[in-house]
Amino acid sequence: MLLKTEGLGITFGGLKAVDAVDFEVERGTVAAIIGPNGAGKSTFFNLVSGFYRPTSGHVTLEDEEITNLPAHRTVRSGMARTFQTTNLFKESSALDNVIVGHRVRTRSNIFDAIFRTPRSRRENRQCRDRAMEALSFVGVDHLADRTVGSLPQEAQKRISIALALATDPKIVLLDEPAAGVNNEETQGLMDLIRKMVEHDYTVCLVEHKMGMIMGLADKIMVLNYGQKIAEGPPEEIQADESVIEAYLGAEEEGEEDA
Amino acid sequence: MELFLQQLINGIALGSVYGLAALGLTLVFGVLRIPNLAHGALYMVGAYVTYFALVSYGIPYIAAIGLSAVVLAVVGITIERLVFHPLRNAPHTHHLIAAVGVLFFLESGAQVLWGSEFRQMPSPFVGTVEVLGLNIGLQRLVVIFASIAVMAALYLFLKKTVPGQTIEAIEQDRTGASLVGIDANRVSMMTFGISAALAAVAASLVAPINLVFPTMGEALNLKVFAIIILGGLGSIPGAIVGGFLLALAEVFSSTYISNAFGQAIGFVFLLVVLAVRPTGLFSKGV
Amino acid sequence: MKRTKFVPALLVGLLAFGVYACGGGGGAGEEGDGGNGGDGEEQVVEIGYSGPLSGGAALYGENVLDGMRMAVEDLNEDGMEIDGQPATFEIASLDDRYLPNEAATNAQRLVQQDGVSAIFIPHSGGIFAAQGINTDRNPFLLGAYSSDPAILEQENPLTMMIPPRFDNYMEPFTELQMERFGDRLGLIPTESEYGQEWTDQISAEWESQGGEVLSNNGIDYSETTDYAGPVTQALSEDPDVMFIGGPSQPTALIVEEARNQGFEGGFILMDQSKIEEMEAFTSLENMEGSLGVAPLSEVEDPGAEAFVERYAEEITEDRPAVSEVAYNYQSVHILANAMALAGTSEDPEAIRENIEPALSEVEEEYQVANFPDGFTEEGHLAGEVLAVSLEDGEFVPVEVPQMQ
Amino acid sequence: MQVLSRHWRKLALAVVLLVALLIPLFIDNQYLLGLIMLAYIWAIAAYGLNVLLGYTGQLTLAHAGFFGIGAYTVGILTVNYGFPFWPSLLLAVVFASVLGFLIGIFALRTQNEYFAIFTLGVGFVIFLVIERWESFTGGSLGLIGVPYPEGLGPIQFEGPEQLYYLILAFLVLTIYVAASIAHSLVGRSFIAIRNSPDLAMAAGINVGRTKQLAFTISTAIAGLSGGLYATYIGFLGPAIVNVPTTFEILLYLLVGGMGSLSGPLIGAFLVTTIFEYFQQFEAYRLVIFGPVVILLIIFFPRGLAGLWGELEARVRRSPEKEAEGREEPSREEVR
Amino acid sequence: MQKKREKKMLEVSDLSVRYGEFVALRDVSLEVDEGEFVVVLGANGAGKSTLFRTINGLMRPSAGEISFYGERIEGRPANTVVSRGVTQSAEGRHLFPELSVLKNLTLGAYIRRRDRAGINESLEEVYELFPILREKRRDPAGSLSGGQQQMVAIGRALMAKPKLLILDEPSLGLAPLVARQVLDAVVQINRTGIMVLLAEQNAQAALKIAHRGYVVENGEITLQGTREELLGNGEIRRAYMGA
Repeated sequence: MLLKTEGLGITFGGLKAVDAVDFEVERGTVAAIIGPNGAGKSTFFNLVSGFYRPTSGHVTLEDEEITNLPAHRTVRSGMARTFQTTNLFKESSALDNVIVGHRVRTRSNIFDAIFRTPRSRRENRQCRDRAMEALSFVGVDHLADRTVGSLPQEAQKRISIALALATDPKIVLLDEPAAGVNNEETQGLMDLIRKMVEHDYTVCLVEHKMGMIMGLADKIMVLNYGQKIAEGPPEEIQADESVIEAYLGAEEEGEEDA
Repeated sequence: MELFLQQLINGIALGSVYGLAALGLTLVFGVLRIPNLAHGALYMVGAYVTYFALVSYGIPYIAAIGLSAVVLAVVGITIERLVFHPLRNAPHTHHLIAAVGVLFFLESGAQVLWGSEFRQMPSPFVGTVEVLGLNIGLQRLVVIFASIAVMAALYLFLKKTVPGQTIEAIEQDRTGASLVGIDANRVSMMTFGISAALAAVAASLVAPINLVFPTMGEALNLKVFAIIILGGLGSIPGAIVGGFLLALAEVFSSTYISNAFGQAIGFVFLLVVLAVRPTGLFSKGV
Repeated sequence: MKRTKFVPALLVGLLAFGVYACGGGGGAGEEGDGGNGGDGEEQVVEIGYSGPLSGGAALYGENVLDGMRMAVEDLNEDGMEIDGQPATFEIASLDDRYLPNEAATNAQRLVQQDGVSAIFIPHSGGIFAAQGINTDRNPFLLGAYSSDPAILEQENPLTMMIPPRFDNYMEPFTELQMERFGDRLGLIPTESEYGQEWTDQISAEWESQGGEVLSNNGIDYSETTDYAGPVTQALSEDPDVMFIGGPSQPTALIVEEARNQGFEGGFILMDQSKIEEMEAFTSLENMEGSLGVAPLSEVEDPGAEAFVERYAEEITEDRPAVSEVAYNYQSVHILANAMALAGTSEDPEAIRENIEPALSEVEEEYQVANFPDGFTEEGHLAGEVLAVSLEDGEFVPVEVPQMQ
Repeated sequence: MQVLSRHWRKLALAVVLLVALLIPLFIDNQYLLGLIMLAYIWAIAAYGLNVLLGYTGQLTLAHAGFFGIGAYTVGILTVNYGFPFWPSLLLAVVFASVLGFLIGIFALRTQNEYFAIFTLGVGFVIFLVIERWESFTGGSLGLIGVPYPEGLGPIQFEGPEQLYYLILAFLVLTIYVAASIAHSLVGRSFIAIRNSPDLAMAAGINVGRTKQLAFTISTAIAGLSGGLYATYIGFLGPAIVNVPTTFEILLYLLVGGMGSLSGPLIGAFLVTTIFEYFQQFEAYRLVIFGPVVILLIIFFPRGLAGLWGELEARVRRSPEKEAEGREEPSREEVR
Repeated sequence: MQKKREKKMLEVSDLSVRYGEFVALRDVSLEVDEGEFVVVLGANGAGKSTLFRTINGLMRPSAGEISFYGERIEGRPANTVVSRGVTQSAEGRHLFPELSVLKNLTLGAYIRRRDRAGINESLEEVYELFPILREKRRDPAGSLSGGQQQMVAIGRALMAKPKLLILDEPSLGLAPLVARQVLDAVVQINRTGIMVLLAEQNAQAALKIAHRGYVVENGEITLQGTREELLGNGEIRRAYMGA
């Protein structure tokens, strides 16, 4: 089991935003988390990746406890993530944005920087190479020198993923990777995620586009009011009454009112 | 004991001036998110307007303060329109620098226009009263009571009137305010106007026990910043309590520790508070 | 990425600077350097000034400048010849906001751009900074208007210290007030460099004469919103005499506040505070028992009375002429006469040589404020100084001898 | 994409450096030379501020305080204790950065405006300490007679020209260091934090420690410029440490352009120049200067270096891609 | 269902909104007639909130028109739109957390602030609709439970006496029972003649109470029709569940 949470939960001012969630992601698979708005999906991501400190439960990555590690340390342990809104730096080039991703794998410090030591040069080159590699992996290497702000949304999404890949992660958490891109482009992103899995990355994503989820995920977890209400392969989830109810409302409920 | 009481009165008088000036600053911060470093300059201009109303036009003291408040409100609104409105989407660094530009302009403008000499503002409240063996300057009592009255009036305005409520509404949720039909532009102008008017009142009250000169606002400027940070940016009770706290801390640490320390106390206090509570004493949830 | 912007932008910056530098330099060529133009033609002699013209000390700076300008008016009216040619005097003034580094920059600018050979600076920080540069390749004579004796300790060969040294006041002031009011001295001086020096010296003297010096309640006069606190505190120790002083107007408010709080003793006023200025801000009655430098109206210099009248007529009636106006006024006269004797307006060393003999050349009507008797080795315009004590509403003169 | 090719840039850089080296040979005017030296010193200080504000996005208002600590370290050691200049300068940098490190621990707990005003308080307290600690700093009397640097081997620093080269050398060194940092992985970490602390964290950057590093470097450079100032001016008074100095340095940076390598230098040059030029307006100069500052901030918010960048970008951008969707209540995000 | 043109009180035509490069809405057309209750369905991030924010003047469209009672309102500032009779209980509620419930409500009547009597009347109406708010009127709005806060948000929007009330996911984050109560209240509101435009996750519940509906996917309207048409349509399920 690559990623595992046990009883993971967090309380914000009395409200259980995420409530005792057990979840497992197997190596080389795509796991998805879905649920209605406000169900606690992003909060769950933030807990797993160390942006929030859980009030209960554990997170392990390859059996290594990462529960209370700060975000930058979880990255070093091999967990990368993207954000809902792409917050890349719009005024720099795609390459400049991605290069910093590999920083976590380098050791050169301020003195190396000032004295431009061989290590600094080597690692600089290494970061650049790794960034180019990641850009080419996600298929935007031809845009490396372009200013991010001038690129279409889909390319920006790909660059964010490249940034995550540049950290040499074992698992990548994607928070709504297809938000704001059209159907055709969504298809392209799905292909990219499949390619990632083929290359031995493990992916965990939160997404509202059900078509994407159903087409990609090996396993889906459904959250509602912070609790896990269902877990299983896509077909199972699509047929699950409690899930349908959470999304569309109960069929039998309520008399004609209008 | 007598020393303590006398200093207590001095501290309260000083605190009410600090509080008044800080109120305006904290209002502007709450609504516009601008750390207005030119506040002290508005304070100075307010004192001059009152001075000339008194001396050149013979307008009675209280009316002159009222006039000054009105004039400064207009000045405040003009500054908001010309300087801060165009910068409303800029980062706070730029607000700070623009405010320094305003400060330069007002201070040097006052010097060019009115000269750099010290002026003494005559007040009808001369002499001292003796209470419990203490000699208290009449003007100081006026300062204390008038400040408290203005603070109370401001409180009532903010809490009990619709325009006042729009200020609080914008402070608490800008989108919500737009959604009930509040014109954020108008509130920004109003807030700046009130802020400048409060500075004018504070300056006009204290001027008779001090002097009127172009750089008179500098002494106050950093202190009011310390106060509103201490109280929590944008917090109105914070500004008032912070004002009295700082004044009393200054006066008493000067009295019982050392004078040099008294001058620094506000800032040392500020640093200690922020080191412990990074958003100030009365901070709202950020 | 970043480097792209660096060079072109830098070029723009340098270009802008270059344009300015050439423009500025050209300007200097036209008006400055007036030295010895053509034969027989009138020469323009510029006298430099760097002092506060904006900010809190602007009034003080303007007073000094007013005095200098009045002197230049006289000189141009009388007509003076230097090296056989008629000379017209002008003042080249720059604002330094009371900052030492700006004073130094200004001084260099005045020497280089305006070709001046003498610069008046009215604050000790600026004077010290100028003393660091006035003897190297572009020397100038420094008209130092500050009573701090440390100016002389620098042994700067091109300094002309204008006002009386304040250390002269200590002994007589202490003696008089201790005798008259008692031996407990309270302190509320201004927190300036100057105030500190004064406080140290008066405290030492007071103690050496057997008095008791109470706690120091020094405040920054221009940065204090309410003087009541420090005054209360000083009075709580029950002083007989209070040492106060800073700019005259706030000092007057401290006197007023002290009287309001029931203080009945005497005051020693620092020489920065002028009784005639204070009068407008508090009553003479409140100032009873004060000891300080004499108002111009009390000094016995031959030109003093006319000078005070002229100041009111030409400059302002709102405030009286004070010593910084008068001292700088007569010092410009001294300087001009020294130039005439030296036969040059350009060689500061030669001018310096001729200051002592120039003293006797200055006409009586231009002698307005404790006109110096001599010019010391260290560079001080020294003379006997008049102070006054306010007794029963009358000014009682107190002679203050100048130390060596 | 680049307007000047790499080759041309190197050549231009060489020309600029050559001009800077030749200046003392052509300018026989101590005032101008002094002004240039002063601009260099302020530029160094502005580079220090740039590390923190320009790259890392943290607005510190304590910069003059650390400048002052550098200046007074050199002043006190040379004047009061007869230390030679060079070790004093080294200690100035060390002391300013150590103090910066310690203060940074507390200051960086606060954010945005609170950080700005916290550091404003720090700056003011440093000023008060320097002004009031008479026995040590000379109080408001200041320190008189900070010496010129003693010679290094065959090089002597006896006149303004030599001092000019010394300061120029430190400026070049500072720019070199700034450029090295900007192009290094450390610099990229700084910029990542400015752009988005969350994204930086997600890229594995220790945000707290990196900010701390930037703060320390920034104070070290401030200390260096202060130390140079002390020997340049020869006299130290507390006024130079006070808050307005911070605003002046900030102004240099803003006019030149934050976050750029040329910004601090251009800004320091231009502002000192404008300010000197405005001297002729005497009392009116700040009346003019104030509005000029405001107009600059409104119309050239990214400074002159930024202006260049914008021109470049405008050439690149195709016109139909102008962004439209504009969020009306834009300050909401600040909360 | 097509009615005569002059009766379409809110008419949105070919509206597009962009955030920088990102197109949030593309050529959206929608209308609400007098007395109608219209629901906008769609998954998270489909563009519902953007649509509502744009109608209310919180955002500017990049193309297209919005007219209300024949008057063009697109790109007008929110306060103008509100004074024309369009109010909104927005996503995230945007209450004034430190002000009391009562003050939140009276501020809702800001545009008719001089009409004291009318305000008190509306206040009574809101209290009738949500009796709990009368009890809590002195409490700061921020201290209320989620459901109560939602009631304040709706009540506040009603205080302006709107002709059109826009509700952006009022049941978000509420327990099912509370969500039910809120939607019931919306029905009551519509019955008083106020047009309602509702965004709702719970498609079943929403369609049961609305007259007509639109489905938004990826910033475009992919489906529209009457309640009956949509209720029987499997497409809705596809839009939400991807199958």
